[in-house]
Amino acid sequence: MINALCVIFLPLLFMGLISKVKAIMVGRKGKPILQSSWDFWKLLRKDEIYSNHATQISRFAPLLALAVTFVAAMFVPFLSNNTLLSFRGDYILIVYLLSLAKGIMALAAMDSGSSFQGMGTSRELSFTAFLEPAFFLVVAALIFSSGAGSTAESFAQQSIFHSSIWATLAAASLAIALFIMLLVESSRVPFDDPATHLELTMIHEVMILDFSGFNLAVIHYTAALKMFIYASLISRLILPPQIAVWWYLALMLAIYVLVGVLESLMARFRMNRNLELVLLPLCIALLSLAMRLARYMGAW
Amino acid sequence: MVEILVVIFGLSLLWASVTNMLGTIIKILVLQGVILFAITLLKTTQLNWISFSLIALETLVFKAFLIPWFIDDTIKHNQIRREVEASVSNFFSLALMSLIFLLSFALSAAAPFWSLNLSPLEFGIAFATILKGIFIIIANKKLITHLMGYLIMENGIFMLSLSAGSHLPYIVSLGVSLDLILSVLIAVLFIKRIRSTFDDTESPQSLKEE
Amino acid sequence: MSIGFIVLLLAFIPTLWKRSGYYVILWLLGSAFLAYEYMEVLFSRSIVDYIFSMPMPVGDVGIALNKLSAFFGVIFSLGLPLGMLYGHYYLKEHPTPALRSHLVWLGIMGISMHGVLWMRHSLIFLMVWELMSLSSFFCIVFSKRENLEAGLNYLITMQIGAAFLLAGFAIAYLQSGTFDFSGFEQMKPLPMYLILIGFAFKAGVFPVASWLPQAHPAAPSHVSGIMSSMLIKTGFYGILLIISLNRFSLSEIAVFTLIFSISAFWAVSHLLNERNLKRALAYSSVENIGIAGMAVCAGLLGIHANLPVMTMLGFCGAFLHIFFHSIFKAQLFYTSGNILLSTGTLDIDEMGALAKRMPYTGAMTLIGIFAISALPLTNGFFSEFTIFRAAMEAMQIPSIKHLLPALLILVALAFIGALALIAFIRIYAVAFLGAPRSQKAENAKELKIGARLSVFFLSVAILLTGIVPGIALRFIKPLLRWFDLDMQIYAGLQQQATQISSVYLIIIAMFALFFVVRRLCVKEKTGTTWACAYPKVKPKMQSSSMTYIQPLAYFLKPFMYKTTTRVKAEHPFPQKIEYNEEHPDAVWNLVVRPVSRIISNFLLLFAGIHNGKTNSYIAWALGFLVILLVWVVGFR
Amino acid sequence: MNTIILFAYPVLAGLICIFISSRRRMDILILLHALLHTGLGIHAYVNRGSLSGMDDLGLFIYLILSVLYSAIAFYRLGMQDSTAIKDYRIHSIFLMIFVMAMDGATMAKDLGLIWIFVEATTISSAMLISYSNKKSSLEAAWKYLFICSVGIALAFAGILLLVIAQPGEATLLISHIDASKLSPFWLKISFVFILIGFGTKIGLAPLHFWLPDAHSEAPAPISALLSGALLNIALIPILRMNKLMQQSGMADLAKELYLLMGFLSVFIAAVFVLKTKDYKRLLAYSSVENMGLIMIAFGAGALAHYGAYLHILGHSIIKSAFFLCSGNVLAIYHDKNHEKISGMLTTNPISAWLWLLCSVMIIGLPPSPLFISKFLIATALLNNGSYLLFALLMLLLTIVSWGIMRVGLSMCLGDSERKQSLSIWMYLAPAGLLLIASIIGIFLPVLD
Repeated sequence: MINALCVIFLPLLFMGLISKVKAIMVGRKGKPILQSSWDFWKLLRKDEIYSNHATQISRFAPLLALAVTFVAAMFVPFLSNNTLLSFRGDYILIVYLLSLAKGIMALAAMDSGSSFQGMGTSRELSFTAFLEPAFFLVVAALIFSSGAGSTAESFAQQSIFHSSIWATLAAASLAIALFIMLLVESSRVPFDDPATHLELTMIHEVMILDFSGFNLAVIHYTAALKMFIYASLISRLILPPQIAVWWYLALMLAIYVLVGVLESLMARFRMNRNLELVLLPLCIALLSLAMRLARYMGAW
Repeated sequence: MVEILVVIFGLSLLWASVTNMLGTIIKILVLQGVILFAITLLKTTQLNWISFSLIALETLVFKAFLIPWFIDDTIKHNQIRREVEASVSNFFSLALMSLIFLLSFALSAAAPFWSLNLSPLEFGIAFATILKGIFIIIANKKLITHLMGYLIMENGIFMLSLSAGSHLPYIVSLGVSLDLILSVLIAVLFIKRIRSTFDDTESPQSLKEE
Repeated sequence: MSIGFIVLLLAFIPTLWKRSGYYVILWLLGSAFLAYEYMEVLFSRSIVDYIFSMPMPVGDVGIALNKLSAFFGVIFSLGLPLGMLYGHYYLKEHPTPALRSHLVWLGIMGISMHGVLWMRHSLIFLMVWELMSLSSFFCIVFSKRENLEAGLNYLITMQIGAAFLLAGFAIAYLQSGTFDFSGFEQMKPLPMYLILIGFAFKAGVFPVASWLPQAHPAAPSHVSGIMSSMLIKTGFYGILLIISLNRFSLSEIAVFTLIFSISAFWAVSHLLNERNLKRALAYSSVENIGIAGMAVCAGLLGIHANLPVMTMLGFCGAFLHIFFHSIFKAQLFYTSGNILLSTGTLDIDEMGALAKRMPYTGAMTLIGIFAISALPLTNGFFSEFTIFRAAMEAMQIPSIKHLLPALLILVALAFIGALALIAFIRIYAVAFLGAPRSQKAENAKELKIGARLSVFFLSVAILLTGIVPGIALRFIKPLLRWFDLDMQIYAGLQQQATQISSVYLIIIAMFALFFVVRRLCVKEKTGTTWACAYPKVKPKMQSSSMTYIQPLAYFLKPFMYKTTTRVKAEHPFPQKIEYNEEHPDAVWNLVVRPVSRIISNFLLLFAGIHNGKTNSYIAWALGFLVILLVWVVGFR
Repeated sequence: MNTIILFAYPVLAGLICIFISSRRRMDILILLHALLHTGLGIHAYVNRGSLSGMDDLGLFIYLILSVLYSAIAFYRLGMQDSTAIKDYRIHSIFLMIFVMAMDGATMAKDLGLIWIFVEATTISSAMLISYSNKKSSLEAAWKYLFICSVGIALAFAGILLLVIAQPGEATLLISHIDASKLSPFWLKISFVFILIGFGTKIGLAPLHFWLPDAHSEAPAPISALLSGALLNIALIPILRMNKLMQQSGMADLAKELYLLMGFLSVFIAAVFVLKTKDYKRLLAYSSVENMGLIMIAFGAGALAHYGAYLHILGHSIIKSAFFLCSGNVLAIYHDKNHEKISGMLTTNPISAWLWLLCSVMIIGLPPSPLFISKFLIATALLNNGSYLLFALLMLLLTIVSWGIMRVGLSMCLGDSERKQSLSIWMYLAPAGLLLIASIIGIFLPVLD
């Protein structure tokens, strides 16, 4: 229950946090943290305008995406480890629910027959091609010889605080992999720059060019939610199982701040090199799996 | 006596390979027919009139008279030029002929001979005749020469059959010679028709895979 | 059995008067009988087994069903009538002079497909098998000249496959002394591999799958639907048959895994930049067969590592995927047939905005697309879910030699799944959304209800088995018991299916809620496409099917074979600049074509011997005579 | 008694033919001959030996001949013929003589007699081939006559050598020859001669050159008879010699020779199936291929013997049906170049489908008996452990079937506007043959 509450309220808050951090980094005062939530409310009350090519898809796609992401969030441990839903192998469901959201949004983007969306969707989708295997490998590395079945178990039972340095390293590398995936998935610098003024260079933003009002709000919220899911997976991976809530909150805070800092320090990579970088988490996950395997075989 | 005849028969092959005239080959055919008749007579032990008439029919009538006459007639009536026009020179064919003799005698030397009425010499000559006949066919383009080659080959086979003559039932040998004469007749018929339709005495070669 | 087949034979009578309607009705009837028979075998203990005695070389011919063939039989007896039904309307919209013969061949094809399942005698099996290839060949050619090449290639490929089967069966017969399939238990490797290769030809596995992308676009849509969704399954049936009778070493399993994953990847890499709708579907059949094969490999791996859970999940995933694929692939082919009828083209770059012109077909295709790219809420997802779980189970065991194939399956499945998702999103987006890209698409119209009927049934089936996968699980339960797998695990999976469907219910409920809310508080307006306020957006500006995969193409270049023709601009005012890019089948263009050309050139070297010269002919005879004499006398 | 009838009828009929001058009547006479032929054959099958001492092999070939002959007799009823009545009369008479000669060959036990009859078939069929007085047919007939005569002469030399091979009192009745006493040397040589001699007549490579010419130039029924019956007739002496070789323990040598010639023939067929433009030549080459297959079957060993006989049966029936179809096509288009023909499915659908079915069955797809026989041959090859030969054979067969199917399809498919129908007999005869073939292919007969 508490999970559900925090799923509903926290994501937008943290998004606001990021922009705040960026503002501070460049020395501005910046808009208040709740700004993004207010934008959300404002958009909800606005009307929508659609291209006359648009079919029903772009009407209901964002809603479906939101619903799906929401349900995916129900499998993820947030504040508390016992999630609403959980069964053996539910991470597969999560991945596919997220890709369903992505797919339907891609269709919705192409719906308007504009000349820009094609680029955005194709880039976004080609990232998925490498992120899905990466995620599965991460999970594989997590549940390797640990009998864990569901997402909640496999992520919550882990922590990087191990006796042996190697085990810590393995877990930490997984966390890094997940963090890169977070950057990609929630279309952040260095993979995508939501704040640029040139649509040609954007990914997520250019996909939603032709959306407005209610649906735009829903889309923003979905994106925030997705990022939140990843962030909380990372923190659950890092933290040991039984630990007080504020540790979790602190870590989440840290992650978002880190994202903000990165955005203000780094520049965006070249578009066509991105894809190769997206391979990074896959490799890292493989490495860590190898480490665990070696360890199990008794390498040390 | 038989050996001498056989040798003459063999010499006739050499003659055939040096001649340039169709007429000569016809003469050779006649000669061979006569020789075969003589050999058969000499080889047959008990001579009754059936066997005599049969032998006479096979050799004298068919081989020595009828068929040569056909061919001569064909040559006359179809304006076939009288040269052989072989695609290989006389010297070469002579050399090849001797090679053929070599081969066949080698074979007959390698062979075990049980049946008394066949000597290595006869077998060698017969075999050489068969090969020579085929060689004439290969070396020439004229239909008429093909036919002659075929006939020389037949003579060789007949010579071979002399060895088994006593074993072959009359009906078989008669049928064989009937077939022979028929096929020659038809062949002559075809030569005439081809001459008239193609207006050419060489074997036609329009049917091929191009 | 007899009744069903008799009715199917009766179905030939209406063809004499070209009454395809009665034909279809009879097919429905006969298939109903057959379906009853198969169900009987599948769900009850009843065994069907006949023995016919044939003369000397053939011996006793066993005609029987087991659970496996019954399972495929149910698929056929449900799928074929639907295909025929669709074909009835398709042929109505798309008339042909040779309707009668086409119906006859179609019938023979269907009957022989059933027959393949019944035969237990390898020689007779091969006979029916060849009959099936032959009839499907005539169905593909469809008495159209432009299909000649494709059909011929199909027939010859099938001949080669049959040659492999023949060799395998013959050797098996020589070794076991019986033609009956019982002789296939614990075979020696050579015949087994030969037979597996032979079946692979039909099933469409990588090196020998090149006939699919040629045959399927050529064939009329109902035929390509039937072939791709059912006929190639006979090949997979054969593979499963052999697998069920033999045990495999780990290295063999690893090799199979590699082959199947390469096959799937090859297919998907061609699928990604295919513009022809039906050819794309053909590639995706290869991909799906590869996935099912990987699932089987997971099952074998489980046996070898004695992980009953993995075994169970692997085989279960394989059967489910076969079953589901036969549903959604048929659906997609029939919809593509409808698109062909209404637009007259299969090139997706000439379509666009079809979802507005043909809303019904648009919606149905969306369902099909989701199913084929294994998205939740459709049936494709559950099978892949099972396979993923099977691969994940391998993580429980520490032995690296089992772990590596499982990892291969895992990664390949995820990667290929994602690529397939991209490919099909691309196809749908380009063909159905945006602005119409050509005049053909401009005046496309929705078809009459008849042509949409079987598509509708299949879509319902997709959603039903997608949202309530338990149904499908219950359907394959006896099969799993026949493979004697652990039934507790099955129960667990069953329970998981219910959990998943409850999750789906939550999603649907939530979606409905959002939808209502939006309805209440939103007013819509429509205007021109904004596109960053660019004044005149033209259809040409939309991203075409080629630009769509550009980022991926940049990355997957080594795996994407293409032939380009271009006219460069040489002088300052170029008259014309042209760049044309094609993505043909790599195996066909780089291997099959050159090899066959080499062979034919070699043979034609000998064509000269037939020069009409009599004396040269005689010379051949003489030469041969002399050679034989020398050989016989001298060397023997 | 029956034998006398069998041989007397053609003579009488021939005499009658000389005096009547109506095509239809001659056709009727020939039809009666065919029916009589078949009837006697069935009678002989029911109670053995009613035809003078015909053994199983002879009866087998004889029955095939009867079936083909009756089919052809019916087919001739439908044929449109424009040649002079004189030629037609000669044609009819020689047709009956031809069949008579073949009957003789099936009955004869004595190799010499067989030789005589085979030579007789050569002479009579040469007349039949040159029936239409076209240049090409004349040339074909000449080549056929000449090459076959030379070959047959060699065969006779072989027979004489067989006589020489026997010490003491010699005979040519295979059943009477005492294999143990034979001199292996002479036997080998005579076998080579006989194989090459009659092999020329069978049309085995590299002695096959007359075959495509003759088959393509003869009128359709004659080609059917040549390819379906005559080749089998020429097989008889070789099969009889084969027994002798086995008895005298030289079966292996024989098998090697069979395999050699068989593979050469299939190879040549593969080459020219790709090359040729004339669809009747195509069929001829496929005959070469099938004869080669039969040789391979005899060379492959005991496992394939049933297959070999089945193949003889199936090939004869299907191939003659095929040649009759080619007669239909020729009657429609008056052109033998298959590249000039297309759209037969619209021009004359029945012939087109017959053609397609024939091609399908000749390449050995079910329900053709050739399917089973090919399977058995392959099994025998594999049983000998000669996997490479098997692979080679499969490759060549695939090429041949590709060629045949490609030609068939390119002739049948395509669009054309003209329609043309033929007499019902020209459909019934090949269709009936195909029906018989498929029945044989499904309910395999018990042979020998």
